[in-house]
Amino acid sequence: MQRLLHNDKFINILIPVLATILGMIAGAIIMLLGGYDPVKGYEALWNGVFGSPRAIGETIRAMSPLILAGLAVGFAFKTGLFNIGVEGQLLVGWLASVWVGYALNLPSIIHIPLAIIAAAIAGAIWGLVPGLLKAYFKVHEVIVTIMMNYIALYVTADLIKRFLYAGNEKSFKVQESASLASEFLASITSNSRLHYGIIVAIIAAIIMWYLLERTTKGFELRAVGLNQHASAYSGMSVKKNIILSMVISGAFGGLAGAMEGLGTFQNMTVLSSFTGTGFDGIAVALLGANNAFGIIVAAALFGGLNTAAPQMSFNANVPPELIDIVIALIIFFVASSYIIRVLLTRLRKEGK
Amino acid sequence: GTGDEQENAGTDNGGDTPAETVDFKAGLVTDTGGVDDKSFNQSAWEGLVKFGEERGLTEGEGYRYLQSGAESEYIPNLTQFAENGFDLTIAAGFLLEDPVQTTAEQIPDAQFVLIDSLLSDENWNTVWLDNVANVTFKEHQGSFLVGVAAALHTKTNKVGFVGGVDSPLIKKFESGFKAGVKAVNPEIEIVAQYVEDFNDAAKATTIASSMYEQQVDIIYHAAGGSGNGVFTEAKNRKANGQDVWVIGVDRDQHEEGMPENVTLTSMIKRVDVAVYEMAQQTLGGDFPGGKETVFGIEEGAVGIAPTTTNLTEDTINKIKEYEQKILSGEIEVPQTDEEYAEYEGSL
Amino acid sequence: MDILAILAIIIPATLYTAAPLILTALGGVFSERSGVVNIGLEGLMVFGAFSSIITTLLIQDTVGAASPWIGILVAAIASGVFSLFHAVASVTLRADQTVSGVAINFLALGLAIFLVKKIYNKGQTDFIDYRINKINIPVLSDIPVVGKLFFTMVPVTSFIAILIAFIAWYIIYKTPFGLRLRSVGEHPMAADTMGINVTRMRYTGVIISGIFAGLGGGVYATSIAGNFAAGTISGQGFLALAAMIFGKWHPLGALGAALFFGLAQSLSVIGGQIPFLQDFPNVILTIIPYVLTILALAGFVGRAEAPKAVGTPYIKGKR
Amino acid sequence: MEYVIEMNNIRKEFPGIVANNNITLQVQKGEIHALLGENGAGKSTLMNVLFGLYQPEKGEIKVKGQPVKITDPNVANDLGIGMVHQHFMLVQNFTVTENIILGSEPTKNGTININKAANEIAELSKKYGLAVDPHAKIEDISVGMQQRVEILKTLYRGAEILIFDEPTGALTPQEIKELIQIMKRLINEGKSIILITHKLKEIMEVCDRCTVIRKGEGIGTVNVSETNEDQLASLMVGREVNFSVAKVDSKPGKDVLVIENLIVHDARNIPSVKNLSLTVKAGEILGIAGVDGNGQTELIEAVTGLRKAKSGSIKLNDKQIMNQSTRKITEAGVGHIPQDRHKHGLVLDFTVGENIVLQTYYKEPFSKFGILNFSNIFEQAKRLIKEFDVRTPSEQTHARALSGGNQQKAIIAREVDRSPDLLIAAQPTRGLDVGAIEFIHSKLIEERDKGRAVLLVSLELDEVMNVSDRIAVIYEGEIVDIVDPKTTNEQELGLLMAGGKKEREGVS
Ligand SMILES: Nc1ncnc2c1ncn2[C@@H]1O[C@H](COP(=O)(O)OP(=O)(O)OP(=O)(O)O)[C@@H](O)[C@H]1O
Ligand SMILES: Nc1ncnc2c1ncn2[C@@H]1O[C@H](COP(=O)(O)OP(=O)(O)OP(=O)(O)O)[C@@H](O)[C@H]1O
Ligand SMILES: [Mg+2]
Ligand SMILES: [Mg+2]
Repeated sequence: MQRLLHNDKFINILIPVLATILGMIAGAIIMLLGGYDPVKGYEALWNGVFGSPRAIGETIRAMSPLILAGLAVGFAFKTGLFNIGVEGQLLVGWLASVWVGYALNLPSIIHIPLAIIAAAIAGAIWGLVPGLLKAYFKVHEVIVTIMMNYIALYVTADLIKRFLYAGNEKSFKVQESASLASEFLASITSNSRLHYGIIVAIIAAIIMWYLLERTTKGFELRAVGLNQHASAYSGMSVKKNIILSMVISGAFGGLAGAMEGLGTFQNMTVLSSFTGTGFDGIAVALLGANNAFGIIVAAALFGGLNTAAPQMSFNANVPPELIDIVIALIIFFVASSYIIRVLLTRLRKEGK
Repeated sequence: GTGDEQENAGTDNGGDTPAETVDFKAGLVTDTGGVDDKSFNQSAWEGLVKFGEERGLTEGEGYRYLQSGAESEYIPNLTQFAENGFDLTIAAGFLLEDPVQTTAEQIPDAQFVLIDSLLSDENWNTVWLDNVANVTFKEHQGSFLVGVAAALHTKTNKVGFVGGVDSPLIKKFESGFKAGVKAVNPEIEIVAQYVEDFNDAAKATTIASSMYEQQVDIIYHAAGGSGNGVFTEAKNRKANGQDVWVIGVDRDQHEEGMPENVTLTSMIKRVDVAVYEMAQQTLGGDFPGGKETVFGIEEGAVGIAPTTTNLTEDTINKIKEYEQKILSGEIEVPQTDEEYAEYEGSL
Repeated sequence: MDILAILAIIIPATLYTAAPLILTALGGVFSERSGVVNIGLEGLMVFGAFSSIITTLLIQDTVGAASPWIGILVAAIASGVFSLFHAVASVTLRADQTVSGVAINFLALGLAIFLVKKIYNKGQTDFIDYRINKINIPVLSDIPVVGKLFFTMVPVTSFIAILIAFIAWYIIYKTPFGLRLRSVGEHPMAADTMGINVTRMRYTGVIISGIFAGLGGGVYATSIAGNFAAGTISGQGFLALAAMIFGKWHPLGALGAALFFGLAQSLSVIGGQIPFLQDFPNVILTIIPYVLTILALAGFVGRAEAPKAVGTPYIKGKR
Repeated sequence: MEYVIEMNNIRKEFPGIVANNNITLQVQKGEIHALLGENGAGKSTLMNVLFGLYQPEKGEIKVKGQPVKITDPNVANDLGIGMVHQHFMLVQNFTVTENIILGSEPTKNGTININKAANEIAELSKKYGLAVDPHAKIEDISVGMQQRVEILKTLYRGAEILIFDEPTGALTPQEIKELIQIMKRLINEGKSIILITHKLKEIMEVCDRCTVIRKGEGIGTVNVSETNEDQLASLMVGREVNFSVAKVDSKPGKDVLVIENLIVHDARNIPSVKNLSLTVKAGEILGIAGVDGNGQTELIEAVTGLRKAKSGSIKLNDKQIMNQSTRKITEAGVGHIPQDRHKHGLVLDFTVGENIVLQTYYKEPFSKFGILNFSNIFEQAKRLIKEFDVRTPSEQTHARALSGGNQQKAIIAREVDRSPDLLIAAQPTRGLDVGAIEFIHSKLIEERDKGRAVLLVSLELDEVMNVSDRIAVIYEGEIVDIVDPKTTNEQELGLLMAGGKKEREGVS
């Protein structure tokens, strides 16, 4: 029995690994078909991820918003909701962090947490709307979150122009005291944009895991996610839990925005289209099996691939979109893991 | 050139005969528009190609571009060039202001050209970095001239302006254009609207449609890729017998108006000239870092497009007249809403 | 400006923007009615836009003005084939359908731009020479008032899309195929016991959604965008998905919702030029379609019931 | 002897399980043939093989003497085999007609000719006495009518051999009687029937022969006229079974649950509990008998806080609990074995352990300061699993993996262990085999004997009569009468449940 359990966990890990390998192989085949040199391509990719201290720094930098976006999606998934609105939550979180980071003058020890919390709250509010509508009006959260994305896009742009405009389509920069950027981290990674946000992201992942798996609230959230009727029957408030779930998920999304606002960019631009990070979060959550630690690993993979894609294009002339294709295929393979699972389970049964 | 067949057509506006080969590398980082946006980025790339071909450089080695897929790629792209031994990295557009500043500070021995913008600090004070050359244009001057053309050609006495995003840069286009129109005939009504995006042709189409529907017969666009939507709408209308026109921007957009022939004229902004000039100077050891190089009518870098088939002789002469007035300083073309308001009051 | 003049601006603009949404949302109806969630509509539209532009560019010199039309047809076929990815993953391999849809979105965009770069060696295609133009519809545009409002400066594709919506309604609600399609989306096991091949029906539903989304993307590209780039389709597929849900998974509902979105979008664009809307901050006009949709869902059309079995793979014999 | 159906030596495996092993079933023309076996014995599987939903690994099937390969339900249809499934195969938001014609729709110019189909169905239903409204939506009609639709589906396709898989499970006594009439009529029309049921009484009443299977193995076929219920039961289980519920008389104590003038509306906001008053005392089992849909569900939901009542009063131990939250009511001492164990009773993807603490997870010792204590949770689960004989590989197994009977045992363990003053049991034995039923009934009585008040709601008259100390009959949201199970009989109850006035004057 112990062995069986062990096997199950093993399979859960094996599948994304297999999927990643298959995705990379498919990527190589596509490069070959496209007349590019896969060896050169992957070499450049490797260098783009690990080739220099800066590459490593940039990979880790790219990870933090991805982890948080992945947590936002994964948390909602675990509680039976599909939060396709991380993109919007990220944008409002980004704006809120920049606003607090710019407008206040405080010592770092207060300023940074405050700006981060502001981002979380903004994201939470953005998650609250679909949560409320789902709980009280049974409105499909997917459609509301899609709409909220657009509202976030236009409202943040407008707010920057009205209140934070520093010219050239961007907001003022955050104060030094609110910045997550670090001379030290930049110097050890030869001037990458690596910042302390990664710590925030990892803490958030631990919080998600602990909250869901170890607390009574998490028990309720999971129960409501899996079976609303039984949850109501057992005395849980389905409505409150749906709302809470969207709020927490949105807060993670908002935090992802703080990574950009206080870390990578230190300001916010007037965006006319989405950043894509929120949607990448869906992929990250899926590959990470909605598990907090899986999400960190998946974010490392996608963050690395994304930051290295330009390098691949620069050195091996392979269009960086190849990486998008590889990512898509990895998701496909993970999603279609049923077949792999069946085969493995059968093997296991026969071996017993 | 090296005879790379798959290369961009229409870039051989320079001499075909490579002169002496030099050891020089120049890179261009575009915004998300890409080097064939029929507009700003393309123009910059054409300038670099001309330079590269004249100097016998190989594309991809001696000169190349990186298109940014997203905002977060500006810095990696700039860094890519700066760290890979490129002598000059050109940043196309004011959106790259911050990234250029960051990268230039981090890599002091790399040289950058920032087009359309200066660097500034928190308090709006201009910052000069020795390894950044700032290039700006007097777009308002050129816009004034096409405004004159519009005023002389409108039959409905109503013209329109479609801007990319509401920003100080595009305001220069708008203010100059309106000033030019009013200079000819203060009675002409001008409607202006911004797409709030340089790459949303669909939205621009709708805006243009509503303008044309309200009797506007000439629209001047300063909207980058979105401007294609204005052309689409004008061509549709012309095909249906409506007498409408577009004034192009940045490049000679006569081709974009064909076959319906809707391009009245274009306000050209010779980004290619500027890029070429900057590369030449840098190559000559004369990198104009730490200052602003301004290109205006005087430098032949802004003005009316060479294709003038849709303008009457009279119009062309009138434009020349105004050109002189601007050159002589008789007319001070407004660049901002405030300056325009003042200008309008003085009429 | 009088009200007629305003309507004469708004209505054609609505029809113009709504056409791709209508077609794509109809695709969504077919897929989800068969029990397969399709948030890959966005990607299928991307692939359609890409295919139509490539085709048009390829043949325009020989075929001329008919080339965008051929482009659209090729787009329909191409996206139909492309949707097989989704069908195989979500029907045969029992993948999570949402996940598979997300993958479709990534894949379509990545593949399309990859190919554009491969073929043209640059980030976007050239503009096509022949577009599907807005025209004054002969005869109809001469009708007083109505002609001016509905049939002047509109693309024919809008009317084709509306017509197709009615055809889709007929197919889904009046034919044996439609009954079977719906039964598979509601209760696949019941359908199975009635001798209906659930797998085949679901494949059909998904492929039709691919065809329609391809049409939608093709129409967008050849009538509105004029070329193909990474940002050509940015969110229209998601809006179409929203229109389908808003329209309660019903073809005519989806039609109405898509028209509503088109109206709201064109209002937000044109609002700045309409007297009584001018004083509104632009951002309010811009977000109005989205806010209205949310309000409408909460207030009037709440409780949109999805097909019961949508999202669950059918496994024979599972209880 | 000519058989219409012959299934010889059928073997069907599922991963890890042999569901049918070497089973033989021979059905004569014009007979009602019973198929009997415990839960999970393999009855449904065998019938699904016959209907073409599953392919057997071994064995042959003959229809009217001809060997056939039934590769899918279409083939079965063509061979004249129709099946009424254990769980209805009806599309809820389709009309009766749409459900019946699905897959073989009459058309005119490519359009479904719905009127023609509806007329045909009306005619068919008249011929077999199956009253249905062809234009009604399934979700709006009663379970009994839904079943008639299922039967019509097979007849519409010209079925000669009908398979009924547990058709009486969800029916009221009246509906069961009607169904038996219908089956007899079908036989008279020359059809043959295979009937799966756990109810031995029904087999004795209508069947000609009975094939028994046990744990996937064929045990044999007996003539019903030559056997009796006890023999059938022991054939099925493999041991002697004791049917009569052993219980001493109740010793009712104080009033635990007092309901007065309760009015509750249903989902469509129509009153379905009307001015209902009811009292359940400590130490008694009050059975509620009634035809499905007479307000039982809404009554239970109102008492347990799952639905808001419009007016009235619900008191538990003299404390008002009406319209309080489910959590408060649970804490006040109400246990609830829900009607639908999958929908309400369990989170199927939680472990058995997590399900065991579904209402108590937030309390010590399972949780402290908002943090769960899993070792205590699993400890508790282990104890209950042992005490209630829940057959599961471990307390960390997902509830989904348990069979229905064991899922139900887990729920009962959870509810009983909380020692609620009031235990509500809604259809606690639905779909379970005799062994499991025996266990559950004895548990309910045990609770009563510990002084708890038990409210039993069941559609099975036998159950209500065997287990209850008093029986309240509910009709259209009102308690029409309360009777003593020792002195009443099925006829009287049946009449009351149908709204008939009591005619007990003659009876002592
Ligand atoms: N699709 C399936 N996959 C795996 N195992 C199955 C499947 N269907 C049935 N089984 C197994 O086959 C055995 C027989 O199941 P079946 O449903 O035929 O029992 P049954 O006699 O109809 O029981 P009941 O009286 O509860 O309806 C059971 O042990 C069950 O676990
Ligand atoms: N489709 C299936 N796949 C795998 N295992 C199954 C399947 N169906 C049933 N089982 C397993 O077979 C066993 C018996 O199940 P079965 O459904 O026959 O029990 P049951 O008592 O008849 O339940 P119910 O009362 O819900 O019909 C259980 O262990 C169950 O997990
Ligand atoms: Mg069963
Ligand atoms: Mg069964």
